[in-house]
Amino acid sequence: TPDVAEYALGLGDDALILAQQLGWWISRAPELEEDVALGNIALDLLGHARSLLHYAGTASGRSEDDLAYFRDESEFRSVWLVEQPNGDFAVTIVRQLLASVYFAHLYDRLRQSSDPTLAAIAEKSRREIEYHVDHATQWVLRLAGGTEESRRRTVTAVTDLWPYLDELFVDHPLIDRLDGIAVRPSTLYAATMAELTATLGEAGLEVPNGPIAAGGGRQGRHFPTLGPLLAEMQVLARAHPGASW
Amino acid sequence: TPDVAEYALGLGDDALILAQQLGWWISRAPELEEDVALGNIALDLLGHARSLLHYAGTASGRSEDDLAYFRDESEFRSVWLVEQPNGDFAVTIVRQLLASVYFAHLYDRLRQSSDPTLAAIAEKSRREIEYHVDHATQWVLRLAGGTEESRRRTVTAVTDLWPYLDELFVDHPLIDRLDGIAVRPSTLYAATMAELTATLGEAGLEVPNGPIAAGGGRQGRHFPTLGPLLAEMQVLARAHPGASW
Amino acid sequence: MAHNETTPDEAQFDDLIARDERIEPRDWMPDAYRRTLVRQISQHAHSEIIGMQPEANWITRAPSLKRKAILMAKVQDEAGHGLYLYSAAQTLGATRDDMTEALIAGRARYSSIFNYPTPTWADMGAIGWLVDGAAICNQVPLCRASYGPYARAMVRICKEESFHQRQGFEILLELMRGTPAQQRMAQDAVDRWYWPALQMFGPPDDESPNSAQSMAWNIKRFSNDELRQRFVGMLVPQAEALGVTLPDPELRYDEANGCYAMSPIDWTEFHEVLAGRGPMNAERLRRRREAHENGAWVREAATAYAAKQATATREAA
Amino acid sequence: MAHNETTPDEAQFDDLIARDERIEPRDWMPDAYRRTLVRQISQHAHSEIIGMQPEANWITRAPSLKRKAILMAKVQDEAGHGLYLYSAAQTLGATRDDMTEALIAGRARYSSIFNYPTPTWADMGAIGWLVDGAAICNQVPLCRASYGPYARAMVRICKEESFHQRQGFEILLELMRGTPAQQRMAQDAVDRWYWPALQMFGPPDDESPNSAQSMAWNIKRFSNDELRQRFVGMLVPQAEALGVTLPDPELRYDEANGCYAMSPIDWTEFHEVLAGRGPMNAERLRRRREAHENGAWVREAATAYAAKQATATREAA
Repeated sequence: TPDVAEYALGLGDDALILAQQLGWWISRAPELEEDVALGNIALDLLGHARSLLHYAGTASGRSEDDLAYFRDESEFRSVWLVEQPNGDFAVTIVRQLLASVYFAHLYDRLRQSSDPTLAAIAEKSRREIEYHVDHATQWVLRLAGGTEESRRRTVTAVTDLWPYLDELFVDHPLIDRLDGIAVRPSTLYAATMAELTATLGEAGLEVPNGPIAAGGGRQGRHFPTLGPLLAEMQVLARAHPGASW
Repeated sequence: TPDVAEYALGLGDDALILAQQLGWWISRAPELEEDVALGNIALDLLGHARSLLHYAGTASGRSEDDLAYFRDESEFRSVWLVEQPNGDFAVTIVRQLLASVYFAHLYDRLRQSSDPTLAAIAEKSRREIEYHVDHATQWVLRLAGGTEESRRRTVTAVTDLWPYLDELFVDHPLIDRLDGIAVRPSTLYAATMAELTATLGEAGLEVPNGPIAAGGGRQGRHFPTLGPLLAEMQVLARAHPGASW
Repeated sequence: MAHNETTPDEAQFDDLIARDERIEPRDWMPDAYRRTLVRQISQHAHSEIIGMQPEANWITRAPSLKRKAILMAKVQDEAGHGLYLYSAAQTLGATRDDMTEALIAGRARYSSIFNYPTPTWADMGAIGWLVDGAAICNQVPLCRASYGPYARAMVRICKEESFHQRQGFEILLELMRGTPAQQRMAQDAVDRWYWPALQMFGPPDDESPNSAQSMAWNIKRFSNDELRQRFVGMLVPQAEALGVTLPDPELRYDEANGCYAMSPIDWTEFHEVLAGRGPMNAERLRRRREAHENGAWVREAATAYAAKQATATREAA
Repeated sequence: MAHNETTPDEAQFDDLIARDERIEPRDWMPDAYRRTLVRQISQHAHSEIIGMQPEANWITRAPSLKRKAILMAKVQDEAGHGLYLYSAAQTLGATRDDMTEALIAGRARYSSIFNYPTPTWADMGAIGWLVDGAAICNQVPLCRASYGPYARAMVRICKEESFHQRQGFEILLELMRGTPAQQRMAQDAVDRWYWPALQMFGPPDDESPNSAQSMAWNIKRFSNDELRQRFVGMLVPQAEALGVTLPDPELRYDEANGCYAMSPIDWTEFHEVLAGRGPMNAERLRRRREAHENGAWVREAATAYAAKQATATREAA
């Protein structure tokens, strides 16, 4: 149904935008091991995105590439957290922590979806995301507990990204129409926050208490950097409409 | 003639790409005075670009916007120096120094072009570029003579940008067909280098002796970052072909 | 000196105000007047500086070179306004470092309108037309503010702002004359900016207790609601000329009362944004902080170089 | 010990080489053998690492999600190859820090082919088909190189490289089956990469004096010209299948000599690029240095954290 497609689109866009951003690091990471690790994570996310967009497109006869390359900014459904620019390695890692912990809880629950395709995608993705959580957690511990500089950068990254967590738990109207199919975002709040708080605690970091950003990605309202990101991502495909690659 | 148009296109693209890059700094400069100063320089360069592209387009019935927004990367004619990314403030300033000193000598000579339009554009641009040279020179002196960090960054910027100077003095075949109209690039070498060497000397900086990049912008071969820059610059115009703004 | 007695300084100040003349930096002024002005002027400066961001977002993507030039010049003007206003505040003893520090630390306010995003090019038109339009209504009376340096800064600023407003109108006009997609883009932007622009005049008069003192000091000249009415009166014929619909079905001219009737303003979102929960609050401050921190080594270099030059000059003398 | 006498170590080494067996890290080996290997393996590692850049240039712009995934995986594989090769070099006593330092300082070589730019998507195809193809011809014999860790690393690498070559071929095939613009893009990329790929085998045999010792040590197995012939022999039928023209009008199979006749290779550009005057030499090193410097604080943090953890573990014990 269009509602299921819209739901899959949101999850798919989250994975796609995050994969696109992580892809930038391959050849630019702090050490070769991280070129490999971030590359793996980007590939996993791109895989999730492809499954979800493929599924989302079936309702309207569109391919994963139609959806990835030929939608405009306002038609994307990603949340602002994944749209946050890479920043330094600390920002990328903290963004990974927040996003992966959320995805882990989300996909864990989505396995019980009454929609078998969503349940299957969730089952497969969940195992990969566990590794993502572990990777981000280990790095947050290292960066927060490493040097003075790495700690300062990590604190800044946590402060700057925390405002975008809130949006992940908003129950927009679509969710009401997908009872038993979608996971109600607000029901993920407690577990996600408990895990994040525990990780920050282990790293000796404080949970920020600053502003909250309203977001609005699921309604097509996006963070300003999404526009240029899409311009770059879509430029070649759009220069050759109808071409096959 | 198409040759004059091609020549104007090269100069116009240099100004356009540099203006596009400087525009990024407005709202991000180290102090408000520099938001204003870099904004002024960007506006001057954009003015030069518009005059030159307008003129270049008359031969083929294309507008400045047709040329700026609807050419692909390989149709651009800018040199690699102006295509170098902004980097930090030192890179931007050193890029400005190298480009502005070159432009100053070029436009000074272009005033004697037998093509009256090029001569008039050169006359007008030259005065503005004198200010650009002065702005960049003052900053290079400050940065090189300021703190240890600013000096280190300036040395790195000079080293990294110097390879792209060489391309500016290459006499490609087009020039042979524009005797009396175009300025022969190789004839600008001595004066440009003398001025740059003097400025670096005053700043206590060494003239680099490292690799030289072959370039090839006038033949449509570009630095890798030009593609994404154009993707962003052109995205809106291309999403609405034929629209007026 | 008894509590209610007026000193000669106070008397002179009161006299200047009564005659609607200018207070200058050398003049004595009450502490509260000085504090009010510093707060207002620095808040205005910060609004100009933060206000660069929503528009800078489109400099690299402006859809024609002419529009790119106009937009660059506009955002650059805003930096210039920030500079004028900082200078005016400095005549009252405030320092630029302190004001910048307060902004970055989130202690200083700036106009809440800049906490909204600019997802489309039409936002460049809507900001010019509606936000700059509202700013002008607010600011034109400030050209007659009692504090001289502030009033003079506002004269320059208002001149440029009305230019910006016309440019915003022209952007929307071009879109409304364009393709259906461009028209939709324009209407959508007007829909998003209309109510926030009306909210720029502040709460209704009966909920705005601080205004009275500012009016008595000739800093403020008209009430929030008076200015809002004036703004709507300006918009209505312009919206007709553009062919856009103002998103208020109740809006009509009330002949009997000689003013516009409008739907009640929903202040919920305004208060959310004011409380730091708008879409862009966090990002606006983050990015200002980033520019400031990334520029620190440059400012330090300039200071160190100037000091070395001064020493060299002294030693040569 | 007289000058020409063979020690037992030397005898054992010579014997292993003569029987074409593997030298392992614990075995004695001549200094020159060790130095040659360290130079060759680290140069190969650096080629993998620098070689990530021309392709990483298109990760963000890959024209389909499938191609994006394949390209990401490929560039990531190259990082993995860099790691295997560093490990192999480390068994010879080289340190990763020293090798990295030499690369960034411009003292270490890497394959000159990566100093060319990748202006179009078709370059992803041409690099896979031609550059990886040439690399495989060079590298397959190295799977039997006499030094064990190197040979084993090459086995893994070659397996992945042949995968990459096929993917490159597929990219070009898809383009050649596509629109005229796609076909032009593919042919243009082949035109640009063909000669540099042939140059990857190094100078003609009669100008390659260093090869003899490497062949005697069973590090190198075939001469430059032999490998080049083998490569061209592989390309010709594939070019036909693709429908692209190899940019050598003289190229034809010479039945009489049983080999391909081709135009003389113009080594001028090759030597220019080798001398640091290629299009991308400066940028490749600049960007590697930038990644290394930007990552310094991360590596320092990891080291500091590991040290603290080790201390904590010791104290707890």
